[in-house]
Amino acid sequence: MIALFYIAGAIAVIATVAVILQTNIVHGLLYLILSLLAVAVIFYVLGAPFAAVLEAIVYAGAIMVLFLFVIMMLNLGQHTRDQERDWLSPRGWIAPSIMAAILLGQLLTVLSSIDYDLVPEQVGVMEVSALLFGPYVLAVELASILLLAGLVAAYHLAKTK
Amino acid sequence: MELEIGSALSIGLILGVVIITAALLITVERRLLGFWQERLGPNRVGWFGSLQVVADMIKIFTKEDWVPPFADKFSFVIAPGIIMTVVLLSFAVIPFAPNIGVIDSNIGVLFVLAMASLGAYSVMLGGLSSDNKYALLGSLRAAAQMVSYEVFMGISLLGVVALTGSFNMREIVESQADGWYIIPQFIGFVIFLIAGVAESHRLPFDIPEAEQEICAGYHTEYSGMKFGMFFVAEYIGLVLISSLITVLFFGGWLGPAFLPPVIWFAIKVFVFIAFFILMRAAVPRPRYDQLMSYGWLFLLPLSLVNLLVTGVIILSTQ
Amino acid sequence: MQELIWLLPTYPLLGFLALVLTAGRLPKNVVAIIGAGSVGLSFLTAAIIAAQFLASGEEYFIKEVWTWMAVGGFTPGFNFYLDGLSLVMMLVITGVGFLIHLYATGYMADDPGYSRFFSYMNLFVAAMLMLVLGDNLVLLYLGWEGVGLCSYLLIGFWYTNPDNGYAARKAFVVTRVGDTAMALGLFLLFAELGTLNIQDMLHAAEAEWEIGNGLAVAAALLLLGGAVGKSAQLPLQTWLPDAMAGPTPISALIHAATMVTAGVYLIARTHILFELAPNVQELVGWVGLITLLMAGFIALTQSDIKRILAFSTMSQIGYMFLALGVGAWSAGILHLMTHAFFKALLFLASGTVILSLHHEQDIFKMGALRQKLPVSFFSFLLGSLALTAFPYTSGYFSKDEILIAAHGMEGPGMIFFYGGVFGAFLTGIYTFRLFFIVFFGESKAAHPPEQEYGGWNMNGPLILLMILSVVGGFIAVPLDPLFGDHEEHHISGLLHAFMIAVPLIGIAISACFFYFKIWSVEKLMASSFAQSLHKFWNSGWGFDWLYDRLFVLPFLWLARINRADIIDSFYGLVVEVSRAANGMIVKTQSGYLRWYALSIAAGLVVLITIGVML
Amino acid sequence: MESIPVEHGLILAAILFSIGLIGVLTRRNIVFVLMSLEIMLNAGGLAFIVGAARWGHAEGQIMFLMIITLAAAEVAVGLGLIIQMFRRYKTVDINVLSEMKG
Repeated sequence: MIALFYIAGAIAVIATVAVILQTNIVHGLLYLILSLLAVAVIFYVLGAPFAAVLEAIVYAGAIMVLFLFVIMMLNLGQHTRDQERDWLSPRGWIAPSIMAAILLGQLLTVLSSIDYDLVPEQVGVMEVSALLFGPYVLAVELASILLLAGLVAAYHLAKTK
Repeated sequence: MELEIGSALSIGLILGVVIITAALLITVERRLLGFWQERLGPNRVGWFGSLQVVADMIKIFTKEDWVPPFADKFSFVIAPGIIMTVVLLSFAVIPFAPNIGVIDSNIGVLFVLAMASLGAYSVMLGGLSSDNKYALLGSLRAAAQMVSYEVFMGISLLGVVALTGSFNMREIVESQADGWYIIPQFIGFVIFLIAGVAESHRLPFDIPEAEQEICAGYHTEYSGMKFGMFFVAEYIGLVLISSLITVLFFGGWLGPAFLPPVIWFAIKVFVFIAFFILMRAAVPRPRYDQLMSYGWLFLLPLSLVNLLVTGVIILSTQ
Repeated sequence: MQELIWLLPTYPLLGFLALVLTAGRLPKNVVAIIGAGSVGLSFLTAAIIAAQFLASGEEYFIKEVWTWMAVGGFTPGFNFYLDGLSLVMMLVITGVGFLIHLYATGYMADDPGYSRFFSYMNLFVAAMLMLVLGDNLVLLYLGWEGVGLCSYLLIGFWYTNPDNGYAARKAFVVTRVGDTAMALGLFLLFAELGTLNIQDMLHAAEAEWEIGNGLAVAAALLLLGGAVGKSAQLPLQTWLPDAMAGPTPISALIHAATMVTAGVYLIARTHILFELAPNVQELVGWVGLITLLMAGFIALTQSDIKRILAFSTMSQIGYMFLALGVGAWSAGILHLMTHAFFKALLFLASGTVILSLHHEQDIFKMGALRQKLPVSFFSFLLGSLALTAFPYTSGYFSKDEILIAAHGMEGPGMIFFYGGVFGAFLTGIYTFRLFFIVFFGESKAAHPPEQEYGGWNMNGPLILLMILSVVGGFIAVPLDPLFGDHEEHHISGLLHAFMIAVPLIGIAISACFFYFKIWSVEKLMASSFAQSLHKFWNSGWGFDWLYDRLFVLPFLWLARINRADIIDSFYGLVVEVSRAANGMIVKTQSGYLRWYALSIAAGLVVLITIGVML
Repeated sequence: MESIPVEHGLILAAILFSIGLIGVLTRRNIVFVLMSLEIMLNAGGLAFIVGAARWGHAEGQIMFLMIITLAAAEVAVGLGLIIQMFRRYKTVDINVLSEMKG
């Protein structure tokens, strides 16, 4: 299992890097899905099967489909590859990379001070649901309001006049 | 973590049986269609056309595996692979018999749903990468259809999950020893049936590939073995949906003891396969917007009400 | 009935509102009825109230109407205070005011701004009544500024001529100097005594301050500043002659009978404060004396009929100040009242003369009007006699009392006395110079009058005022309980005879010059010294020139060198700094989402750095 | 069962987050920007799951559910905006949306 964790982690990192380096938006999206699935595997390894499946169903299966749907509607894709290449000037990478590197360095510094080995144990759907509809029922309500707002906003924004 | 990984042998065996069944379905479907439509169907190759599938496979394997020059090669190539992978992966959690099955997972039902949702990519990528307007239209339709019906499919089987108290397919089957869920969850069953057909975009819901409207839809540009993968995957999906219905609503392998459990399972699955083929022969294709509004305006409320009533009954009988 | 004292200012105020809100759309006779009628109603009410008040024998009466505002312990109210002093003022304002309103209905008959004129007049009467009836200094100040506003509006009544606007501004600005001092005085009084209610304040001052206390001196000086501004006394006298730019009834009402005496009223009202500061009170006397002499000399040289009367007014208010300065409060107020009668009479009569001569104001272009304008002639005759304190006319009694009181005063009393007597001498000369030149001799008018201008509504007030000018001195002013200064002064009979004779000598000299023509002005003016003296006096002792050099030109110079606004440049610097900073910061608002995201990330990095460091 | 050092999970989350940050800062295509945002959100979710695993609780998963809900709503609105933007400007270049400059 521990090997699975590192393999999935490596796949996630590589795929994610590939996402931001891609010039073809569809390929980028595929890499992102791969990354999400790898993260789902990590969730599973860490003892959160419910989260893992949700990652696959909602994130990879629904949200990314929305992306793809929009890409199809706007007919982006390979035609925009040259344009994409123009937009990705090498100089544009410098400042963000430095910034991200500093941030990452800081995070690593902070995180490396933690020293705890966790033994993953399954926390199944039942436990999560019991909490979700017990103490955190308010969070569920908030989430549903948020989704409703998102629904209304998306409907309104994407509507053709 | 109850993860029973079966031996490589049993995995191979199950995969082989599934694929061969799917392949055989090509012939079976044509024969059955012919039977229902009062015509002969393929009857030349082999005994009553039983070797027709071999002939088809030889044809598909030997065709030129051609990628259109205007297509996005990467997406074009992996698209059929995705659908094959996800439908075959779904079988990993199906319990065929008390001791036959790949994984006995606590999240079996969710896993199937996850795979089904990933299956949408195959259709969408296939259409998008083909760079063809019919393909694009087909994949747009497929995307909307599959994402929509995934929702009702998930909600419709939550009634079963609630009655069992588990996402584990094996437990679901075992809890049907006293009675199949088709009785208490009839509405759920109907919705699941419809959503399942839509998910596998079989007729009458084959709108993404409606020949009369948009050529062959998302796989217009596909040929050779890539087309074969789409083609076979559709039949595997048919088997999958039939298996799921069997497991969730018809007691899986459960049956009178005069036959082994796996045979009971196979019989039930075949009945549903036949039913789907009969639907193909009998029901006309709805319009795309009808499909969508039917789903969102009728099936969604109905499935929610079903879930609600189920919950109320469970709580009141506790 | 005394309860209805609040009606006094209300009637004119309602009249004002009615006239202002109809904006000149009413027919003239309605305007006249509203304008003059409201003041007439006020006068009737005032008369009844006065009769009841005098009959009741009370010392004072307070009517609380409502609380104006309540800020902490400071609660000035619309409260009316009636005692002998305000009674006299009230009657003078409403009575003389009514007569002048009545006169004005005829005088202004051809003016397009008829309604506007009466609305201003009514507002003036309302404000003036507020001034004299208010029981606290805030209300008094409200009225004080209200009459200032009306004065400004009415001086500039014929606003199409820029000169009139200039004169109005001059009056406003000059009196503002005094008003500022007065406001400071009010602040000082409130800060020190904690109240602005006049009676409470005076009692508190009496209790807390001993005579000569520095604060009392300061407060009295500041109030005196306000008084000299309003009453056109030295050194703020320069606005009054120019104020004659307004219509003649205005000059009669505001710049002779009522508003300019507000300063006298103020000092008399707060006399306890001045008694606590004897030096300031003496200063009041000096101011009055110098002003009355100076104005007398100026009046000798003027040729404009209204300006002569204006300087005469200045001079007579000087007498009132002199009376206040020597502590003859009652005499001062009596002179205020009699002066209101005869000066209003003179101004109104001059108005008739001016209108009859088609707006001619230069006395050297008049002459021989005795037969043509009989009412004016008699008005001028009686008014002039009263003005020069001819025995047993009204002015005689009041001036007599003032001079006798001055004579009885310690210290500079003798100077005040002889100065006052000399002023009376000058008064005799300039008054009858005007009288003889206008009504005798040959006619030099460009347009000789066919007949006297005006009907009953103009002649009636003149006749009434004539009577009042003659017999006004016999009116017993009920001021003794208020001031308690009825200290009998006596002077020797010879001195008294001299005092009475001096104005008569002035009249005689004037007659020799202008009636009998025994002496000639031309001969007197032959020497260059006399000419320059004439010029000097004619220019009002050069005060306008002096103030021009002292204040106006330096101010203009400052304004010129400060055209770039030196003080504002500091604030401009603030603006510039903000703008520069904005220019720097605005670059951060590039509108590019990525830039903002980068900023957020940078901020996160900084925060984490801080967190790690700590 | 073997154990996983908890910091490794968090470091993975940090790495993914940084990569997403680079993506947000670098890309001009607004779809890519939105995708990079998803990466960052997902990294946050990963950190929560690691936390949940650390304490053996379900709360971390609930937070992940919240994040996923947020992501869904955000993407719905964001994609709606992208469609609107594409209609109006005929481009997905995020730099054209710089009219709000100071």
